[in-house]
Amino acid sequence: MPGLEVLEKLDRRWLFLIMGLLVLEPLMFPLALPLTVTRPVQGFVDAIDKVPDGSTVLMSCDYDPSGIPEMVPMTRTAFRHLLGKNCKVVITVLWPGGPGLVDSVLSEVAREFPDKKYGVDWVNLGYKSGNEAVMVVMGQGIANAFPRDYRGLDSRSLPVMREVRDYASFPLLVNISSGYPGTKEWVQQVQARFHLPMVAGVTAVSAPEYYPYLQSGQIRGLLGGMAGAAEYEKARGEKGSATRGMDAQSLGHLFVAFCILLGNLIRRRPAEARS
Amino acid sequence: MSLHLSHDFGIWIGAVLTLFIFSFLYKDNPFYKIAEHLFVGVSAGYYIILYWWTVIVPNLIEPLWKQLAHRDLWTGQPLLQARPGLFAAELGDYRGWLVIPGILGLLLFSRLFGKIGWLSRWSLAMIIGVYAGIKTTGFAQGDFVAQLQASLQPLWKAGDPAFTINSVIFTVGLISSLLFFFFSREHKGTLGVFSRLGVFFLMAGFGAGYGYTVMSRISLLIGRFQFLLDNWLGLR
Amino acid sequence: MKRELPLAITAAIGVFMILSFFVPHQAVSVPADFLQASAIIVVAFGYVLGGANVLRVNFDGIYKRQPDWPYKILLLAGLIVTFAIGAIDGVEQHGGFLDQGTRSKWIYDNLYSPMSATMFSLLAFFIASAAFRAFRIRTVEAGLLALAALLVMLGRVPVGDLATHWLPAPARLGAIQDWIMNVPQNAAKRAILIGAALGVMATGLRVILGIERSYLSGEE
Amino acid sequence: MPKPRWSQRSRNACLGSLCFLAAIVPGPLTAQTAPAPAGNHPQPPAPASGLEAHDAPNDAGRAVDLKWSLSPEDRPGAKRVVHYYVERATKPSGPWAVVDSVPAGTSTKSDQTVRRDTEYLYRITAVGPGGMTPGGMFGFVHASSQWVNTTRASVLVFSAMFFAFVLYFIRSAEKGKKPFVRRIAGIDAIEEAIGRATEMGRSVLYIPGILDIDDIQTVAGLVILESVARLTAKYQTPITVPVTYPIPFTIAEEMVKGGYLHAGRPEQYDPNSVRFVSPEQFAYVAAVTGIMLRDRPAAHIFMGSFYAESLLLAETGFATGAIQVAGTANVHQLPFFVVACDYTLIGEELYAASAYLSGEPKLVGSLKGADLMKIAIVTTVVVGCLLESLGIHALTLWMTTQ
Repeated sequence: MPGLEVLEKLDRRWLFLIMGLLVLEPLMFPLALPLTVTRPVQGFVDAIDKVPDGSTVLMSCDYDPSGIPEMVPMTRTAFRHLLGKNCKVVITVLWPGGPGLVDSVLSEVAREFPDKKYGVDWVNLGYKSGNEAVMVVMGQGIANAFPRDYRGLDSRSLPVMREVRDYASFPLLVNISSGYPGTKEWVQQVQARFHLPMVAGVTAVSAPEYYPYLQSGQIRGLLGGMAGAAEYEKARGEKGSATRGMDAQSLGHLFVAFCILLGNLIRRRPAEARS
Repeated sequence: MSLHLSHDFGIWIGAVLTLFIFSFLYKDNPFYKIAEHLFVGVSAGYYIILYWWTVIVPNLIEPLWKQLAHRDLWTGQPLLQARPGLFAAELGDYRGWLVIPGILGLLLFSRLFGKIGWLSRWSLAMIIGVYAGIKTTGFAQGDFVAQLQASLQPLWKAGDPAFTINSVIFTVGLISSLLFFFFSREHKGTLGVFSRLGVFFLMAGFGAGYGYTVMSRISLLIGRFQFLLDNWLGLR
Repeated sequence: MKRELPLAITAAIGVFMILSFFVPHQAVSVPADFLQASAIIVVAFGYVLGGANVLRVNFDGIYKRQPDWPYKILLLAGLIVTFAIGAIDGVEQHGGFLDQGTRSKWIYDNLYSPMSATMFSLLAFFIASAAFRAFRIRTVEAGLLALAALLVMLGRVPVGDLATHWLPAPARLGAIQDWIMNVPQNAAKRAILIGAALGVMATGLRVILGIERSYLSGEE
Repeated sequence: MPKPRWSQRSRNACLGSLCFLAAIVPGPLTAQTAPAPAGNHPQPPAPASGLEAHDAPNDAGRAVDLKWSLSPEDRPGAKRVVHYYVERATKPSGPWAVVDSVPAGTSTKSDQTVRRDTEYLYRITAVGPGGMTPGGMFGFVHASSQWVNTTRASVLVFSAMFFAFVLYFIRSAEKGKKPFVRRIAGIDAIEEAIGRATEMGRSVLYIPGILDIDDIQTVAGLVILESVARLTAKYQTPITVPVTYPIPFTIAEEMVKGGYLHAGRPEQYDPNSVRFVSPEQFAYVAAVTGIMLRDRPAAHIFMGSFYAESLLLAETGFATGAIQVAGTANVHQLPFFVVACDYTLIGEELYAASAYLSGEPKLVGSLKGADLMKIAIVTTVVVGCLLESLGIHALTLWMTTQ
């Protein structure tokens, strides 16, 4: 068939163009497709809800700007969720590219709570190199690994850190991570070693890898990618950037599915024809 | 819907660089190369200074300085509490002992000077020893024993056929996937059946992985478009 | 000195680290903590060295007039400016060089961050063309992979449930997606996870015992 | 609104503990206890009882675990107890220091502010709008260091078993007893691909992953390269190996040179066949896809650690019509290889192939050790699932480490 011939020789830049337009269009003219909150996301919400109000929670934001669309909405909603429960939050960053981004996101959310003060209600301990080694050292004392915070302040002198010694000071670890080091390492080095309950928000690429941890109860809840973030926003009654991105996400998925099917349809002939 | 172009010079820079990189989709071109090289340069500079200010200074230089000079590194004020005992270490306060990681860190730079490059092996050996130890036990507990323990689940529950079916499928899937990676015997007979079954489970797993990877990549694009539309063009 | 001492250091420290996992006593836990705290510091030096290497390699490239050398000048300029500004900011801010409002934060927000985010977003385009051009269903295995991929891809986003809302709840795409993730893919992932754990443990053991020395090779 | 008034009893307590509390605990704590509306003359709550304190097990003497029974008046909605103070002293006569406060309804607490091997007395004080009532004291108790973490016994047993297997098989392989490893279908696929390239008179492209030598997958990739290079040298088929890092580059050079030496044709080695490209991910991809499109190798072999570039490499390679064989343990990249390659080595198969081809004792031994461990794992799963189904939880409990 000549039509199929054309398709097979199609310059891939046409596909790029269609993909671009399909993602762009719903961002400008939203379709507002309905969302349902799935079980792993509900587990995440429940685990944070169960934390006693006013306790101090550890949150590790292990990502860099390449994870913005998936990680930032999760960070925002989780931080808001915790501050809304009057929890104090201690934040660490184990990705070198991340601390500046994480601090901007946290500061922006903290401004919504005029009574929450930096150093009293939350602290950003910033970045530390060493991946698993940092996690294990924190087990003997959080401030041992982070003598100074993101702003260069002595972290032991901050009011929020006075009630924090090691992992036993936290009822929950909230980990938002894009890869290594991230959820896997927190499970291995901290959840397993120090018995600290944890929930995780991760990129979609790595989410399937963490389902075994979810089933085993090593993590109590899981946000997988932008869809997970959008469901979390829905569960919290927010309409953030993840929710706004879901329509574009749907169209993008439809297009990739269409590409797989069409690509196979026009290539039903023997493989020899190619070479 | 109307445009509210950003007045922030920084946003413009970010937007222009974003477009430079997108131009790679058409073909490799000087604009892409400019952005690419600038990116490598800026991130290398950023990394050096980041490690200096966030790790080497607070975790090494400052505690050593306090111990040796009895003064605050930044203000130069004498410290109120004297800290006797240069090597009187306790948990989290290693005082003079910190000289050791300091020296090992500097030894790494011997690699820049060909002949004494072997000195960096001592530092490397120390790092590798620490990580080999941490990782071995971390995987043993978190990924091996804990995962195995969680697999020991009842295969049937009276009055819950869905649970029974899923539990059996899961257990068979786990065992057959494990046996697919069994290399001490040819995959014939019963083992052959199991390993064939294992491949099917693995493929279903990879399919799920494919779907989730697609989701991640499209999200990244959405994020960049949101930046261009919201922050730069200010479409509202 | 060149080979035996590093092997001995790795062995001693590795065994000690494993010991510290099982022995909580301070005679073990305090030195172990010191070694881990030291690793944090030495690793940081390693990254600084990496940055220095970028500097050296690119100076070389410019000096030898390698292809694209004019771009390398831009690269070096970016490196040196970012480094110098960071150094000044750090002294002014007592170490908090990335604090809100510093020049380093401006560079981070407007140069580093957008470029880093955009590099990977290119993959969204490539994944579409790869799906079209290089996803062939020729075997039962590939067919199963494709089926799972399509169900998960569509079931994970709102459009899947919307398209199947006329079906009973357990037969909707969202529920099928959930089942695939929790049962077959979970079983396969756990098998891989356990297998990989054994691999890491075996490698760790070989490294600690000095049987695996590939990390020392290449610099005789 | 009448001013808050303290009962006599609570004022006494204040002398003992609250004043100390004010000194060490920041504001909000004390503020909560102060307002006691005088209108209904509330009484102090009944005390908590049955306090027990024990050294926290399996630690370096850093904590004491406390457990008590709630005050009978601590009921949901009763609002007679607001919180409990955990108080500590070194002598029965006091002074009592507040260690921490826990909200009403809580009956356990771990005191982590202790000094190792110091004897302490504890008491729990119930605090309500009507004042505070200390409960009976418990002591002496001290925190001590333990030599063995007993919760990790199962980890120790399983690890020791596995390490023993691995070491045993390495030893026996070193002694020349070659253990059986089945031939992996992927190896046939590699040989077929090289044969095809030879027939077509085109080259072979080999990529040993994109990581440095410290990644074990790179090592496996280079081991497989050695056998591939021997074959290409034997068939006189050109091979191209683009590499990301300097050390794998030098090793790859050795491997390819060795291949020609082994085939008895050292003079045919082309120094340009192994190329150092760049550690930068996208620069590397651009260079490799360039080779694919320009030189049109007939076979692409990807063996090692791959990340996002797997998609780009496999797609471009597929479009050129070459035979492709891939192998990686990076699970999230496997789907892209599986759909675009003629054969894919999945996860551990990569290591198994390198062990099979090299026959090196350390690799073969580890592989056999892992195999034996898998038998143990499958047995544990079968037995454990049956026990669980019968309602026997002993094995599962023993393996619980958290």
